[in-house]
Parts: sequence; C-alpha cells; structure tokens
Amino acid sequence: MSEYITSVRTYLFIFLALMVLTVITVAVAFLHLGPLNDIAAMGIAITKACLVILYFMHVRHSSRLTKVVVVAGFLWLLFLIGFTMSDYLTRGLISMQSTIG
Amino acid sequence: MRKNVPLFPEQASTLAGEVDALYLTFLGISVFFGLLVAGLVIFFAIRFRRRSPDEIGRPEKAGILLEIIWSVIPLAILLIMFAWGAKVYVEAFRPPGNAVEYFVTAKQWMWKFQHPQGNREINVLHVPLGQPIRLTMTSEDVIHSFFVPAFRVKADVLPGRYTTVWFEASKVGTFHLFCAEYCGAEHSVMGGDIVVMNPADYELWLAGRDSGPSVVASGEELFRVKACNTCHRPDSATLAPILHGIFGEEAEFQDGSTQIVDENYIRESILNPTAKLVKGYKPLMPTYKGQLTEEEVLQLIGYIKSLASDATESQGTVPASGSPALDSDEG
Amino acid sequence: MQGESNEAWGLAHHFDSYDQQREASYLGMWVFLVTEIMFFGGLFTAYIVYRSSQGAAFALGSHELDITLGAINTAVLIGSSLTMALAVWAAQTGRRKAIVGFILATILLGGVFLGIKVVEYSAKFEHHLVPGPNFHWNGPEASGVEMFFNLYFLMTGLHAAHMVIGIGILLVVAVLAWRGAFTPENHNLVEGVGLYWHFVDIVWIFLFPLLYLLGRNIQV
Amino acid sequence: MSDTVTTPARRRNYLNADYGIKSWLLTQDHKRIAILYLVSITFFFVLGGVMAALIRVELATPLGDMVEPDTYNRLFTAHGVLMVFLFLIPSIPAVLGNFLIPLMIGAKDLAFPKLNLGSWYVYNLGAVLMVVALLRGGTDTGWTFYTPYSSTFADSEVILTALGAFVVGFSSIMTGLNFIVTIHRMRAPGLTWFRLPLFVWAHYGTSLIQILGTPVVAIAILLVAAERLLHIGIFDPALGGDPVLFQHLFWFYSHPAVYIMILPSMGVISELITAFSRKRIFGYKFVAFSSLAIAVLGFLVWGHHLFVSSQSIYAGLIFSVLSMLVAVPSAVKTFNWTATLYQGSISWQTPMIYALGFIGLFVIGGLTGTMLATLGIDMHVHDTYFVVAHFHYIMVGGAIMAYLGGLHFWWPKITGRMYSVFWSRISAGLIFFGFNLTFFPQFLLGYMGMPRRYHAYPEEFQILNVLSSAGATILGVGYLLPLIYFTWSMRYGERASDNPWGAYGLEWETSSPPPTFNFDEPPVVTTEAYDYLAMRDKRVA
Repeated sequence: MSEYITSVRTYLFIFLALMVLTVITVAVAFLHLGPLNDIAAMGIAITKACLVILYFMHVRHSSRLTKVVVVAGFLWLLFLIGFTMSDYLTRGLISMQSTIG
Repeated sequence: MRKNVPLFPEQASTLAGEVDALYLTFLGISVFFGLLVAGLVIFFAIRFRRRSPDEIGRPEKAGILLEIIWSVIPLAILLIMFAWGAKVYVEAFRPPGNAVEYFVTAKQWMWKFQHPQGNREINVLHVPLGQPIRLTMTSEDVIHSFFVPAFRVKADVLPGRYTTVWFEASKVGTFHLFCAEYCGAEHSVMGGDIVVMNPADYELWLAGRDSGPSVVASGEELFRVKACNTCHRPDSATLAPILHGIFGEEAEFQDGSTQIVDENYIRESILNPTAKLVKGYKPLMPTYKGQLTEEEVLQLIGYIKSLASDATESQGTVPASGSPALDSDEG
Repeated sequence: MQGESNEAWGLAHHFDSYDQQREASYLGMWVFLVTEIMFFGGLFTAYIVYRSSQGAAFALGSHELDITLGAINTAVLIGSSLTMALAVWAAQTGRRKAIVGFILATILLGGVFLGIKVVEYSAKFEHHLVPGPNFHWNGPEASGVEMFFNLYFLMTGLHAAHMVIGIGILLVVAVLAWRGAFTPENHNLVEGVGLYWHFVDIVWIFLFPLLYLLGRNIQV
Repeated sequence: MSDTVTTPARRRNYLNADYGIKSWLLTQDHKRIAILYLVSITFFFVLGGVMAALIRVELATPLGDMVEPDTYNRLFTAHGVLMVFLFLIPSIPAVLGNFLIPLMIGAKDLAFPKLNLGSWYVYNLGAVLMVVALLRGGTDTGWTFYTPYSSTFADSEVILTALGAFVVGFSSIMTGLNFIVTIHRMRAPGLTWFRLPLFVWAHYGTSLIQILGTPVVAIAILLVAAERLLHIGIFDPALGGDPVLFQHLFWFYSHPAVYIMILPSMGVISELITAFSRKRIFGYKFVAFSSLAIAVLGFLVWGHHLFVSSQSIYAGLIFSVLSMLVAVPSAVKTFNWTATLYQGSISWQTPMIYALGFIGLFVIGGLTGTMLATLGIDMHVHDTYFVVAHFHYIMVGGAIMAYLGGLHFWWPKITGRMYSVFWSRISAGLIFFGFNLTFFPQFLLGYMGMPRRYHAYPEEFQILNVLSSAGATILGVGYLLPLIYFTWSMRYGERASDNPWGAYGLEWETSSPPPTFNFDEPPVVTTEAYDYLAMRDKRVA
C-alpha cells in the first residue's frame, strides 16, 4: 500500500473554495437571520474544516483506520460539549436551585 | 443518644426511611451477588485444583446464552435501582408546597442561619418537628456542602448562586450538621447541630429571645433604605417593572428569551441588573454588587417573594402559594 | 543487533518496511492531533457554556474585535496551509528545493499571521480590554464582556502558542530538507508537521466565526 | 554479533547487553524503560504510602491532635496527588504494559522508542515539580483542585502541583499514543485482533482514555493556573465564572482515569486466570469487547460526581442511568473470569492468589460503585467515607492487587529470577486481610455520615476508625515484604526458566530475560489466544 499523491490542481482548487467560503461567512455575519446566523457560521466552518481534513491532510485517501481516528476525535469533543450542556441547558427547568416552595 | 456506638445512622427525617430502604435493598442484592461470585470462585478453585504438573484445563464451548443471561439480569436490576434512586432523589430536591423557607449562608468556616421570623443562629439550627423546611443556601467564599446524616440530605452550597434542600424532621433530638465539601483548613470543624424540637417548644424557644425583624420585614426595610422603591413602585411600571406577583412567573427579556423568576434570577438582577433586561426597559438600574451582604440579598429576595402573594402581609413564613414553576413544567 | 544488518537509510530498526514506518508515523500524528482536539475542546466547551448564558455580552465583546484583521488573518492562514500542503507534495515527488521554498513560504505566512495578531493584541491593551486587574469596560454587562475577553485571549493565545511552536519545527524541517534528509520513501517528518500545521489552521477556522462573527449583526 | 555462549544463564539479554548508567538513561529499549518506570513509581508509591500512614495515625483519635488541620489537608492532598498521578495511572501501563506489549504482539519494540523514553523523562519532570511543591510546604486543595478554593482561596503551592499534574499528563498521553500505534501497526504475522492477549485489549482501551481524556484535564488545570496567576476568571463566581464548569472538565478526565487504573488491571487478571487455570478464557470476545465498552461508556458518566453539586436534576438522571450501563461490562468480565475457573487446572501460585483476591475486592468495589451511581443513595453518602472506601476498593483492592499479581507473574520474565514462594504467599495474605480491615469499616463510617477529608471527627466514629488504622498497619507490612524479597531475588533468587508457569503467550516463548530485540526469530502466530491444547500438542510433538 503506497502513498497517494494529491495533485497540485486539487490543492489549488481546495484553497480557492476555502477563500470563497471565508468571504461568504463574513458576509452572512452581517445579515439578520436570527438563530440561522449561528447555524450558517458553524456550518461553513465545519465545511471548511472538512475540506482541510479531507484534502490538505490526505484523509480522503487514507486508510479506514485514520478516518475512524478523526471521527472519534470529533465525536468525543461532542460528548464533552453535549453532556456538559445537558447540565447547563436544563438548569432553569426543575432543578434544585429553582424549585419553589 | 450519641453515646452508644451504633453501626447505622439514626433516622430523623421523613426521607431517611426511604433512603435506607433503597440502600438496604441494594445492599441485599450486592451481598447476594458478592457471595455468589466469591462462593463460586472459592468452590472452583478448590474443586478444580491442579492435580498433576502437566495437567491443563478442559476447554468448554462458548456460552452465548450464559453471556446474555449475565448481561441482561444485572442490567435489569440496575435499571430498576436507577429508577427507584431517581424517584427518591427528585423527591429530595423538590420541596412540598407547604415548606417554610429558612436561609443559610455558609462561609469559611461557619454556618449562618436565619429563621423566617428573623432569628439568627450560627452553627446551630433549631427547627420544629413535623414541619417541612426548605433551605435556600449560598456561600460567601468557596463551595461548602450542607449535610445532615440523620436526615439523609446533602446539597452543595455555592458562592454566587442559590441551592436548596428540604427536610421534614421526624424525631426530636440533636443531630450532626457537617460540611461535606472540602473547604479549607477548618473544614472538619465546620459543623454544628440541628436541634429538632416539638412545635410548642420551638414556639417557646422563638419567643424566649429577641428575634429582631422578620426576614420579610428586613427585606422591606432594605428595599426602602437602598431606595429600590423609588423606581420599583407597586403602582407604576414606567421606570422599572412592578415586582408584585412576579415571583414564579415568566419574565420576558429584550432579546425575546424568557425565564421563570426564581431566587437566582432575582439575585442576578440585583447584582448584575443589565445581564437580562426585561422587555421594554432601559438599562438604568445600577449594580448593587459590593453594597449588599449575601444575607441582605437573601432578605430582599424574601421580601420580593412575599410580594408574590397579593397581600403584603409580613408575617414571616412564606405562604404556600403553590408552585407555578413546577406546575408549568410538569404541564 | 538483529536490526542493524538490514537497517536501510531512514528505516528504524524495529520496523519491517517503509510502508509500516510511514503508516505508524501518520497514525501516531493523527492520534496526537486527537489529543489536541480535546485540549482545545475544553476551551470550546467553556466558550459554549458562557455564550449560552451570556449571549448579549458576547455580542458586545465581538464588536470590539477588528473583523477586517480577523478576515485577513483567516486568508493568510489558509494560504499557509496551501503552501504547507505543497511542501508535502514536493517531498512526495522528491523536489528538494521546492520543499524548502514552500516551507519558507509557510513560515513567512505564519509570521504575518502572528504579526497581525500582535497588532490586534496591542489595540486591546490600549483599550483596557486585556483581562485581569486592568480590565475596564464602561458599558453594560461588564462581567460578561470580561468573560468574552478572557476566552478570547485564552483561545487565541493558545492558538498563537501552537503557531509559534509550529514555526519552530518548520525551521528545523527546512534545514533538514535543504540537507536532503527527505526522500519519496521517507518524508514522515514533513508529512507530520504538515498535519500539525493544518490542524492549527482548522482551530482558527472555528475561532474566527466564534469570536469575530457571531453576534455581529446585533445592534448595540 | 558472535555470541557463542549457550547456557541460558549467560545468554545475552536486555539486562546484560550493556552496562553503565548511560546505557539505562539513554536506552530506547521498552524493557529497560519499563524498569526505569518501575523504579520511579515504586519511589512515589512508598512516599504516598507514608502520607497514608500519617493520615491513618492522625485518624486513630477523634481529636485532630497529631498535626495541624492545615498540615493534615496537605497530607491527604499529597497522598492523593502522588498515588493517582505518579503511581496508579502509570503503574500497570508504563511498567507491565511497556515491558509486555511488544513481547505479547511479537514486535521488536514499541512504534516510537524515543517517545517512550521521552515519556519517562516528562513523567519525572512533572514528578520533580510536585516534589518541589511538597518541599515548599505542599498543596491543600485535595487532588481534585476544586475551584474557587484552588484558584482563589488556597494559600499553598497549588500552581506547582497543578503544573506537575499537567506535565505528567503528557507522559501519560505519550504512552497511550505509543500503545495505540504499536497495537495497530506492529503485530506479528498471524496475530489477528482476536488472537491478541486480553492484556493487550485492555491496554488498547486504556490508551484510548489516555488520549481522549487527559488533554481535557490539562486544559482545566491550565485554566486554574491562569485564574490564580493572572486573575483571568473562568471558574470563580467573583470573577463572573462558574465553579461547576471546572468540575465538569475535571471529571471528564478524572472519572475515565479510574478506568485507566482498572482496565489494565482487568487485563492482568485475565492473563493470570487463564495462565493458572491453563484454559482458554470463557467468552474471549465478550471480555475483549467489554474493555472497549468500558473505555467508551466510561466517558459518559462523569456527571455522577456532581449529583449534589447543583448540577441540574435532568443531567443527574442522564448520568445516573449511563453509570448503570457501564457497570454491565464489568459484571460480564467478572462472570467470565469465574466461568473460566470452571473445569480449569487451578494452581494456587502467588499471582493466582492475587487474582482471586482481586475478584473478591473488585466485586465489592464495583457493587458499591453502582450504589453510588444510584441518585437516592449518593445524595446521602456523597463525599463521605463510603466514597473513600469504594474507590480504595477499586484502586487499591483492584488496581494494586492486579499490579502486584502481574509483577509476581512476570517477575521471572523481567529479571530472570524467582522470588521466595513462601514470603510472597504470606505477603499476599497480609495484603488481602489488611486491606479489608482498613477499608471495610470505612463503608460503615460513610453510611453513618462521616465526611471525607476530615481531620477531626465526632467520638462515635472512633472504633471504626481505629479498626481502619490497625488494618493500615497490616497493609503496610504486607506492602513492605515484596519490596524486600523482590530486591533480594534480583541477586540471590533462583534462576527462572523461560516459561516457569507453563503459561501460553508469546512473551513466554522467548528467553527470560528476553534479548534486546525480544525474539531471536520473528514469531509467527498460528493458534488462537490461550490455546493450551495446541500448546500441549506442540510440546508433545
């Protein structure tokens, strides 16, 4: 199993896509979209990160093991954030500090 | 009663029996499984001991059925225990509607209590038998934890926030109060006594000393001294929201979000008024950070809560006005 | 002892083949990056926790940041990722001088990024927006805004520290490349430092919207 | 290399391959690095043990009459920090794992030998920081560093100790990274995943936790230091922060960290049970996958440390039910070990005594753990001696029993010498008895309501405390014995054969002690794990 070599053209194309996405995300930030602003900003950031990971970091042409490692890394980040927020987002509901006698 | 050396703590609250039932059941299950495994291990180790140096064990076939059995049975038992434990826990942190509110302020290394009638105590709290009591607690410095083993209740006491715990004493006597969260040099002596008295004795005890103004009265006084009442008027909502009846209701903020008005919200509104601006008002209110002690903030909250019921009776005990927040939550 | 006889150029004694060695190195680097994800993850969690309760203050804070400089820096860093990727490509295809050139370009762009960051930091310093005893905020929500700047400095500071380390390693790699240490069979170091550099880029790809963009549209 | 000496006693091995201090301090041989770790962690085990002894002496009387309260707080903090960060977490992985994983998978070394040596130096750097903190008076925050006490109020060497923990964390990451890559990429031909020894599976799970958890506690510690030094408020409410966030970040690592201690122990026990029953383990795949299940589920339960910390009730419910789930794979392992004994050929050698003792203690520790995960019970026993007893049953009764069992099992492989059978059995018995006498009374104390980290306590708790202190004395003697007879055996012990126990495994197919590159011939694996039948057939043939 020898190494896959990404072509220079692909690199340039990805670079271009990243720049376009950067411009879009800045532009979108000034629109009034309500909660969609956050979603758009994060969606674009995730797209950019995926492009970097898949092409610049060669994960697209790597073994399944590498892909699992990458996914696991972000999955655990989600565990950390998600379960922490399970506390913070439910504190105002019935919690020991807001029950009312 | 502390003289004899028991191996089990006294049961002195209505909750204690429930916690013990849960614990003893679980203990029984544990002893059963513990003895089962230990017994099998010892029996096998003797029965199948090596008899010649070259002997090897007899390999058995895979036992999928066994694996499933000993995964599913423990899981089922554990889930039942989870549900039971959750029931007791939720109960322990949701005070009944008729609970009387006492205030607790912890600091390194003492407990300060205030009765609704105004009496203050340090490291000793007298409470009447058979009356649900709800503690609203905060800390002036680090995290402490309010722990009365005989009542089986424990809750951390945090700086900058209120936590609550409740109990209904079921036995007259004096019981240990401990700080259960490590809080510094004198952590182990940051304790005291909870003295449970017959209601009549409690009344006598209260009457026997100068109680000072009640919590609500002190709060009302502060409300005037700090000039809160120049803006927060009962009759006009031009400068600031009317506070009457807001407690337990939903407040709507500038950005459209809402929150139930609870102790933590009122605290935040006093100390950091612009953090959540009620819809339709300008950020005019100055902060009272550093100008009020934790106890004074609690008194103000007690006063504002007393406004929740329409009559401004300052009788001390917080009336049992139902629990709107809970009701709406349970929907 | 056993390995010494068949120890080829750049193949460590305990590996059987270049493929095995490369795969081990690539996997090891990714596992390391996973730890980096979790390292920054703690800060991201703190950010999300406080933003969820103090959104308005965070919006106020983001208005104090220079969106133009932020956007330029994003472009610069993405550019440096491109040159880094090309350096790896040069190593894969055995172009010695190209490796050195692309690495130097990466270092240069990284330096530009850090330079702009210094300009931004010093502006915050002048406006008393650096957390600590000297922090001063006239408007509303002082404590929330301070929290925003705490996180801003911690997150961008940790990111900048990673950049500085990256540049240091790149300098060493550039020298090694000049001496011809990398071959199409063995250029694991270039690949590894490349992965690291791209990771630092990805962190910034998230920091930029979180710190500079979110809440920008809210009037204050 | 022209080594013509053929007697096993004088064969070239990793110990006599080279001499001199430099050959040890600059070695890249995983076996020598394991020995370096062994020396370091033994030192800190003894130091932490001294702290424990002082604590137990103080607690023999209700009044805090031996040391000042502040001194006591520094003692239990030092005990916790040293034992957790400098002994338990590196113990089995960095010593036994380091030594055995390449041997067990038929590799010449770990994937990154320099990184491995580096991890030992990083470990020592962190350890030095902690020792300096100790010499400057110590830290009084408890090993948990709870804010805002640690970040604002404590007047002791918090930063140095925290920095030490931060640095040691990196050595743990380095070890984990090395193991993961090694297990994936360096296995001998024919050694498929399901032929791996369960010790290797357990270490794979452990490494996952080290990789995924350690960085989070590193950043949490860094934030405490930033808050303390620069007043950048993240956790202190006075600075606008939330102290509970620290608890989330801290336990995101520190709960799984318990599995860093217990998973390798389970791996050791699986090896011991099969070796001394001479039998394939019952339900190989279930035991193997339960290691992974523990590693993954272990990350989702940290909130059970926050049931009374003002965490929301909903979060409490989620974390409680997930904590119940993580108990199942542990139960599966226990039942499989027990079933393995059935119809085995059980030999009562010292390592096996440790293994059987482990099962008993681990069952108690595990069951009390599920009690603690039950919301209604935790509310009463949280932060009491019940918790202290529980985690000592896991960490001491579990991890240290397994560590000692493993050390007794592989000692002949590591040193090429046997130790005294008689004394090792005595010490195993003393440790088992002393341990139970020390910690079982603490369950009772905890339910009675004695909070942990108490320097003085009400009189009615004294009898149980005295029992506990008496047990600690016996336990101390029990730990001292191996220190003596192991040291003695290195010089005077009988020479061990390559496979003194008649155990299955690649590590037993090479010489004792192994040569520098582990195997004279690269091994090829053709049989399933623990296939004692095939092993016997091969020997007969």
